[in-house]
Amino acid sequence: MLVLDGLSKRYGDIYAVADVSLEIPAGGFVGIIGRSGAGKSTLLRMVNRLAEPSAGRILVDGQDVTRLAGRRLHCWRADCAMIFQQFNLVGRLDVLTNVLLGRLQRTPGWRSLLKLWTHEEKAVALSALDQFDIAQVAAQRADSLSGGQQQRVAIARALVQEPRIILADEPIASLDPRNTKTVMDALLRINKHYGITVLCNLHSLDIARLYCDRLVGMAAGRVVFDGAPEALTDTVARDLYGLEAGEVMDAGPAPDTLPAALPQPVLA
Amino acid sequence: MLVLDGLSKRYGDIYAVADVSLEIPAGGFVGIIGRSGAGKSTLLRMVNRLAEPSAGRILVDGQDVTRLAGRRLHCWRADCAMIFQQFNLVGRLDVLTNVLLGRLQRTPGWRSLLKLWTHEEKAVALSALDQFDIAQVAAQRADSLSGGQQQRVAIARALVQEPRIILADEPIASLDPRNTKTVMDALLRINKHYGITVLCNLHSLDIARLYCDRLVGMAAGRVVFDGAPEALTDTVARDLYGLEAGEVMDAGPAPDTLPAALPQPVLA
Amino acid sequence: QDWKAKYPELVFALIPEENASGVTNRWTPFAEYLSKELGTKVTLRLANDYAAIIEGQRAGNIHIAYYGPASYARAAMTGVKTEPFAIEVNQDGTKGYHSVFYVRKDSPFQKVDDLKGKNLGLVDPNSTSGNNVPRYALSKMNIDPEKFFGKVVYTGSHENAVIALQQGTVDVAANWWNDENESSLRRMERKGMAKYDDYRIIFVSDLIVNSPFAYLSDLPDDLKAKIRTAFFKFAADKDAFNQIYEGKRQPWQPVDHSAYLPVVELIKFVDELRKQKRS
Amino acid sequence: MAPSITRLSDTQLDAMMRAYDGAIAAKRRQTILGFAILAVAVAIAAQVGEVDLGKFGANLHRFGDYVGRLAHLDSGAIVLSDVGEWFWGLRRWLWLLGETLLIAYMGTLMGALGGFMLCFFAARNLMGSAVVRFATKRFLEVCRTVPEMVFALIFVIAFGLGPVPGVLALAVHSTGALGKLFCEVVENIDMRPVDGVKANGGSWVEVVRFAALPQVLSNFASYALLRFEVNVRGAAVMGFVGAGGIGQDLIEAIRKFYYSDVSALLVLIVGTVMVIDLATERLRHALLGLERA
Amino acid sequence: MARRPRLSADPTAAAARHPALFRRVTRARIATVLVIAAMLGLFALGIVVLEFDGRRFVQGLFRLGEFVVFMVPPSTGNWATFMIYLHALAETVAIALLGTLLAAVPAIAVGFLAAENVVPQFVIHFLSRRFLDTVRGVDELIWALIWVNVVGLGPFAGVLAVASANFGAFGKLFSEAIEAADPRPVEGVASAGGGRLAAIRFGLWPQVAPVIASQVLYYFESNTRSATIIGIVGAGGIGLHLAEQIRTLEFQHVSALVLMILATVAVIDWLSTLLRFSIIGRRETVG
Ligand SMILES: Nc1ncnc2c1ncn2[C@@H]1O[C@H](COP(=O)(O)OP(=O)(O)OP(=O)(O)O)[C@@H](O)[C@H]1O
Ligand SMILES: Nc1ncnc2c1ncn2[C@@H]1O[C@H](COP(=O)(O)OP(=O)(O)OP(=O)(O)O)[C@@H](O)[C@H]1O
Ligand SMILES: [Mg+2]
Ligand SMILES: [Mg+2]
Repeated sequence: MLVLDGLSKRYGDIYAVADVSLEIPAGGFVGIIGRSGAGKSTLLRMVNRLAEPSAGRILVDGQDVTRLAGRRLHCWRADCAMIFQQFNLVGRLDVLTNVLLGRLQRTPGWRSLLKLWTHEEKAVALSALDQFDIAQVAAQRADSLSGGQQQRVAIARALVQEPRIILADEPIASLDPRNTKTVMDALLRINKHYGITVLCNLHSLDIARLYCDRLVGMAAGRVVFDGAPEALTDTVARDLYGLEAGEVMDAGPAPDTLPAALPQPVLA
Repeated sequence: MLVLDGLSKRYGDIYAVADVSLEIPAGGFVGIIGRSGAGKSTLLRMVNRLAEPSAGRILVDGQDVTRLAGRRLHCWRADCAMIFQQFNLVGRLDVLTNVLLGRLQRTPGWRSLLKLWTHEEKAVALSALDQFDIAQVAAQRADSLSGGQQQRVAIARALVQEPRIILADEPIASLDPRNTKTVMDALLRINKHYGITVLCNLHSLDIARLYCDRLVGMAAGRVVFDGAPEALTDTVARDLYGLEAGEVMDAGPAPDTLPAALPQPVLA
Repeated sequence: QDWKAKYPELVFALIPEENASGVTNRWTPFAEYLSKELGTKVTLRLANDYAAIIEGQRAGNIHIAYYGPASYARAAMTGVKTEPFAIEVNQDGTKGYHSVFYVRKDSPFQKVDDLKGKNLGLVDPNSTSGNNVPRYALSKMNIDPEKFFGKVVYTGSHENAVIALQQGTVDVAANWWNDENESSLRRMERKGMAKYDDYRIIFVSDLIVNSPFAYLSDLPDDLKAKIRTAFFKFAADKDAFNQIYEGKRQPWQPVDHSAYLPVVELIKFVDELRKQKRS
Repeated sequence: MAPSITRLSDTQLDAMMRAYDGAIAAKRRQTILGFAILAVAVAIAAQVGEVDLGKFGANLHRFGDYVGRLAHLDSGAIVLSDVGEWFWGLRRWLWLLGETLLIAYMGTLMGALGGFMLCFFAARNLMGSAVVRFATKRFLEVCRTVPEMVFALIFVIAFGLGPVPGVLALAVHSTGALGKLFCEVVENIDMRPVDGVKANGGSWVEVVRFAALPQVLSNFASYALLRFEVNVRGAAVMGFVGAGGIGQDLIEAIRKFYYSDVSALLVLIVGTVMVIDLATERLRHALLGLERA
Repeated sequence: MARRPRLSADPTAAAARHPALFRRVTRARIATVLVIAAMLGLFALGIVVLEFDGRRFVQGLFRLGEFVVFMVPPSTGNWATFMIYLHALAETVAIALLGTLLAAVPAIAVGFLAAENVVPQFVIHFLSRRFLDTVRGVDELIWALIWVNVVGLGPFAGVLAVASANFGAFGKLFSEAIEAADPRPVEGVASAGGGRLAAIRFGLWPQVAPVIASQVLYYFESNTRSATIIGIVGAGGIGLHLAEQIRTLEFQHVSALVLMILATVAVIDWLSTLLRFSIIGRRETVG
């Protein structure tokens, strides 16, 4: 059970997240949707304490995560894997090492510091990479990969962490349909098999509807929708994204109808 | 008329792009699709000479772009605006200045180097930002923006360039549905109204089908499909992405049917 | 006078003496006095390295310079057109100081000859009293230090030489010595770093001529005369003069190049040593 | 006017323009104020520094005087005419150079290790505790502010004459200098990998090892090698502790006006500097592009 | 809460498929070990050649304490001396400021010339780097003598000597900072049709400015505290007093002077932090 209680984050005068309260039972697959800049990334970053909340508490099974420090904070972070929107790989290390960083909490310090991973660990990391079709680039430097490859490395890293919660910040933004499916399937599988909670920022409503048990809609830092995917009617979605009535979700109007609907261009 | 003639790019032993030949008439809206790592980004980067082709030529209206240098190369680059997958903004400059960089070719050097933009230039840049709903962050530093905001800044920069060709590398990867629509509509508008050629890497087949006149499918650096969107049948698409028969495009299977269809799990 | 137009500013440059502090404060009044007396601006410059003063005088930028004896000789030998006109005089009327060899008091050594195979501590290759004079003196005794002594080490400073002796790194150390009351060892004793009576002097060198004041040779004669007059007039004023030297010196006396011929000899000897090194 | 952009009306723009200009103005004012202060400071400094451009221009031709003298042997011939005579002390000098390199190496290595261990504690973006940061910074300042000479003297009294006190003085000073430079490199790193490793549950040491270190290694190497170079040239301390070295021979030659020796030694030292610089370049590129393929 | 997933995989199968990744002995690892061994070997050689003596070292450590006693309490004797020192310090700061700036401005230009990612022509950046090496290799004392020839003794010669001695180091450091910059913003500017100047101004400059600022400030600090060169050319300054007091063994003065310089250095350091963080922006720290 993950409880967010009145969580806020302020940058200067702007509230990136404002007074968010949520209860997320263990084993849920929660999609967080909302416009760009709504505060979705900031919310996830607060859950694993990469951003310090300006106000509010985060409770996990009754324990206050906002109070953790030192070794117990590291353990909590290892328990909730984060997949970053911008991947946050270490560009100058090779891909396999990047994935193995997910094992830091489970490896004695001296061994990891010398990069002396066991065969067992390397095998796990490689099979995670293999699962996403990128085992062949394991020895390359992370910053020489294509965008989608980097994103998959980040996901593999999160999986080898063996977390209790996964926080995924647009994990499929740079992926093609096939990889989108592979990644979402993997998240769904570990969610269903092991009851691991997944919190996932998503831009594609179709994907969100397909995979999530529950959707949370954010706007300007606040929660404005919270319910089952079915409850997210087109009207609600239009409100959330500020779309005009009649506009189709996840797609623009058919090309031939479009030019008429254009705003007035100024020609010069 | 943009002609790619036997274009290749090699990194070490790997061909990122291998022997690509294409003819793109002026005013086309071409979508480039393909799996992650297929070489889409590399292809676009070669067109505006950010990556030097290992072999082949690029002809624009009969002129060989691969031979350009100095001032004429800069003019060519100003003529073909690029929207990068990773945005490539100057993080330490404010948003408006980032957009105004699109005007470099049109501003006398001494004025731009001193950042002395005219009122008119700023007005254009602000309008472009406003079109994508981010005029309010104009004074913020680019690296403090959310992912989607950065992407829109990059698009605004491309538009103020008044290009003849737009090269867009996954311009909507980090965008929510509404912004996706805004951006694709804007690209479509300038394509239709002004006959500006658009080359656009896309991951979403639905979007690609909706907006593009023509689709080019790439796999392992080669062109494996080239035709009208209608010609991209599910069978062809499945081949392109290596999906299994029966799998729906742009979405995973419904959650309840899923666990059965899992690939071999690494998780045991 | 036409030289006033030609020399709107005269530069008077000093090197800090090896063994005194507060040089600027002590000399500033004198520079002001010179300005008044000569009727032209006199700028006081203190340079930490005499090479800079030699170069400056060579370029004609320094009109009056206070040199050490060896640095004056070096300037004269390398073709700087400079002329000494006044010399410092010690309290007891002598015009020089000495280089000495110290040994530890409890050691058996009584003269240099006893030290065969022992270690000699010099100061640094540029030091007059800590290197050049001792070597010159040894060569007069027909001693080649490199062969005679077990090891010859440069200790880096006069104080370091004493410390090295104290610690037994060397058995004999060269050092400067004015008289019973003024030497680096006395100074260290005052700081509590060493005891004067723990050491014995086994050799005292010939007199090393004191520091001269020298002006550019091609200054106009009347200007030179005026400078000389100003200097000696000042030296006659006991109070002002004692402020510069804290009462440790008698008034300056006139001097000319001939007084420095022995030092030039010494410098020539030092240059010879360099030529020997090559063979 | 860009055709593809719908220009907003001036009334709409007005508010935005004002908001933007307002936000920028604050920063611009700060910048202008900064430059104004700097200009005043420079003007005052020029006064104190007795800057006299007229004299500079009039006498600039003398720039070559000294250099010209360096190019001649005692006999008056140009140095290149008799290279054997010019480099008469080559064997001794090479020996000294080797010794100096060894001393500088020891001092730099110890200093670099010291600076390396301390810099992460002084970096604002990695060390949360202000107390630790403050203490580390002040310690580094003491290390580099107390003159090498003073350390040398202390170490001479403690350890006796010879290279040892020199090496230690160099090490202490290098620790202070490198610690500060390293610390600023660390403060400049990209923080995303840091977030990444933190999110994996990495401890502080692991964050440093896996997120910071790969980003800073090339810079560290180049600073350390620059320091090495400085230490090779740093004659003063070595002379002071009686360890000699090539630098002291150079100073001696300068002070005794053995012009051709000065130029010969300079050639050796400049050559050494070039070799070190080339090595730095290779090392840095290797670290920057570590298996880029 | 939830069951924890257990990951497991068959190492032998994985090793069979990716033998290169499972090799314990790799080229990189051998190289690392060899380099470290060589460095340690050289260090050991140094210990032998330079006659490090462990016993004396330990004894010496005890004697260190005695010495410090000479230095306390720090004192300048009287107020007048203190004011003189303060004045000399101000003078030194002024000269160091001017010298550092005078070195930095041309060094920025040469730094760009010497950076491989700005000037790809090998000859140009090779020559500019060797030029910088030469400037750096020439001893400070020689620079001082050269400038004394031109402008005579005095602070101006000090400014010029400081500038020439720093120029070589700046050029090298700047060019290396430029080479280490992130290429993506530069690509962004180039793709918008910016010329080389624009790419430097907008793509590189914002990235390297904080690095350059911190290096300039560091050298400013360094020139202030080790101002021997200023003393050599007769510009006075705190360095001269310090050298004098060390030579005459006035240790209380030495420690007082050091404290004064320390305070100045701390102020410069504080300014430097302020300036740098106003350029890079503040960021949260690792908790
Ligand atoms: N470090 C920061 N400094 C200042 N403002 C910030 C910072 N980080 C985020 N913000 C602001 O907080 C708001 C929320 O940002 P956040 O990254 O959480 O949005 P998001 O919902 O993830 O958007 P996207 O879908 O585009 O990634 C934005 O307006 C952003 O500009
Ligand atoms: N600088 C580089 N060095 C080495 N390999 C590279 C480099 N840049 C790209 N590659 C390789 O070239 C291939 C094509 O990369 P590219 O970025 O063009 O893919 P993409 O089609 O854009 O993929 P994505 O959809 O994931 O962005 C990839 O296998 C990538 O690893
Ligand atoms: Mg986000
Ligand atoms: Mg790509």
